[in-house]
Amino acid sequence: MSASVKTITVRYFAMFREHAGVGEETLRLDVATAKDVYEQTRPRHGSKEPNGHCKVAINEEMADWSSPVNDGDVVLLFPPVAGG
Amino acid sequence: MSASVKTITVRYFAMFREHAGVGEETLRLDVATAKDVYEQTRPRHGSKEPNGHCKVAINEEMADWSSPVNDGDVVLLFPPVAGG
Amino acid sequence: MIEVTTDPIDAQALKNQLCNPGAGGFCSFEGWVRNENEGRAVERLEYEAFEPLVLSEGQQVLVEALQRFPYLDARCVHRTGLLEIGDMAVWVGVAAAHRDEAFKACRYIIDELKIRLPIWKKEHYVDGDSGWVNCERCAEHGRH
Amino acid sequence: MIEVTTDPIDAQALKNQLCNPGAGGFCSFEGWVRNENEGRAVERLEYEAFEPLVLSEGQQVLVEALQRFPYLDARCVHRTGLLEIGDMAVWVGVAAAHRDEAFKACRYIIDELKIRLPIWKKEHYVDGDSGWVNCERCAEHGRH
Repeated sequence: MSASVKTITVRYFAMFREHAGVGEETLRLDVATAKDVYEQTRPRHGSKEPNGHCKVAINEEMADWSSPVNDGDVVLLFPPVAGG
Repeated sequence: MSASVKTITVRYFAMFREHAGVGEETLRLDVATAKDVYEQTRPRHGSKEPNGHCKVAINEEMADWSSPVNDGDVVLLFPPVAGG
Repeated sequence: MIEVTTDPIDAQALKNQLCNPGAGGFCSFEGWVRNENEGRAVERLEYEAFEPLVLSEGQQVLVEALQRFPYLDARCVHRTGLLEIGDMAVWVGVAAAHRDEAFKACRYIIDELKIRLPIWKKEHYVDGDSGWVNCERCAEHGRH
Repeated sequence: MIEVTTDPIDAQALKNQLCNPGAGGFCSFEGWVRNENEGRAVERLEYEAFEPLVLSEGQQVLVEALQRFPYLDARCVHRTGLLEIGDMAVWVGVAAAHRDEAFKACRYIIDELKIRLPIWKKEHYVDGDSGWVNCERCAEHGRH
């Protein structure tokens, strides 16, 4: 899938949310994959990590960074986890 | 230590006690080691096991089957254990 | 069965739910908030979770554990919000016919939960500083 | 610290004794009386222990576990007498800084206890028969 401008709702968690100052925002982004969303929102979530250290979900399902994103998708960006 | 006739108090546990019909008895035995006590009291505790499957204590301390027994010792004969 | 809660975890009540006349062994693990991490004195912890995916991914972990180490029943609860030293952050319990499956399944579950579930932990240090665990250098502005 | 008791084991009270602000992980194992062993339906169990040596040998096991898997605190209680299906026969709890030591020490302790402590278990079967576990063929007269 080639990149094209889409309306994407991005959700930020933990440190990403604190950096962005919001938990969720809807953006117009020129993206093809989840990785593109992560990279293009770096100024928002502030991550200096490679995407491989983080996880992503699309519409509440765990996804790969190579997963395509579609117009209207909700993309959840997860910083490195630390349960337990 | 060579065998000689000694006064030994033998304590039986679990199946050994049930077989002997008593928990403890004092016997005059011609024995040198804990193993000798085990072998000579077979008709009492009824074990058909080799002594290696069982354990022994002398005067409330775990002992080896080769441990010497002295006149007046208390020898505890333990059938195979099954805790937990 | 996995749950997320802001209430204190009642280990005894959870264990009672695993009673099973065929169970000969029960193994549980509890994660407690401790007063130190990597040399820094910790005052309290704050846990954040994205519950829908904690539940689905957690359920997947329980199923994997069942396939590897057949158990009779297992439960897991993770607490979120602000926790004090000594508070229980997570409870995992496994009842099985024998102890080997109980231990191995319990260990598998907690190990996977820690690396796969969308749960984040912010440490509040005694010196007033704070930081997200595993993430101290992962955002431009360091600690908050 | 190891104990032998004829009273029901209170796991919650035992766990509370292991609270430690430096503990990040707690692992416990409970042995429950189950309704079946080696294909035979079990009605109840009877445990017999020689307490002085259970205590000294049990203490030795706890020390060995501490040397191998440094933990903060550990306790063990074994119940004796007549137990019904579902009753707790043994409880082992270990608090440690991290989960790895907690799991490994707990497993070490229960594994060693089962083979080293002078404790015996008589199974009473649903069919009215009974037998000493590990010892069915070890005395001339078979089962009693």
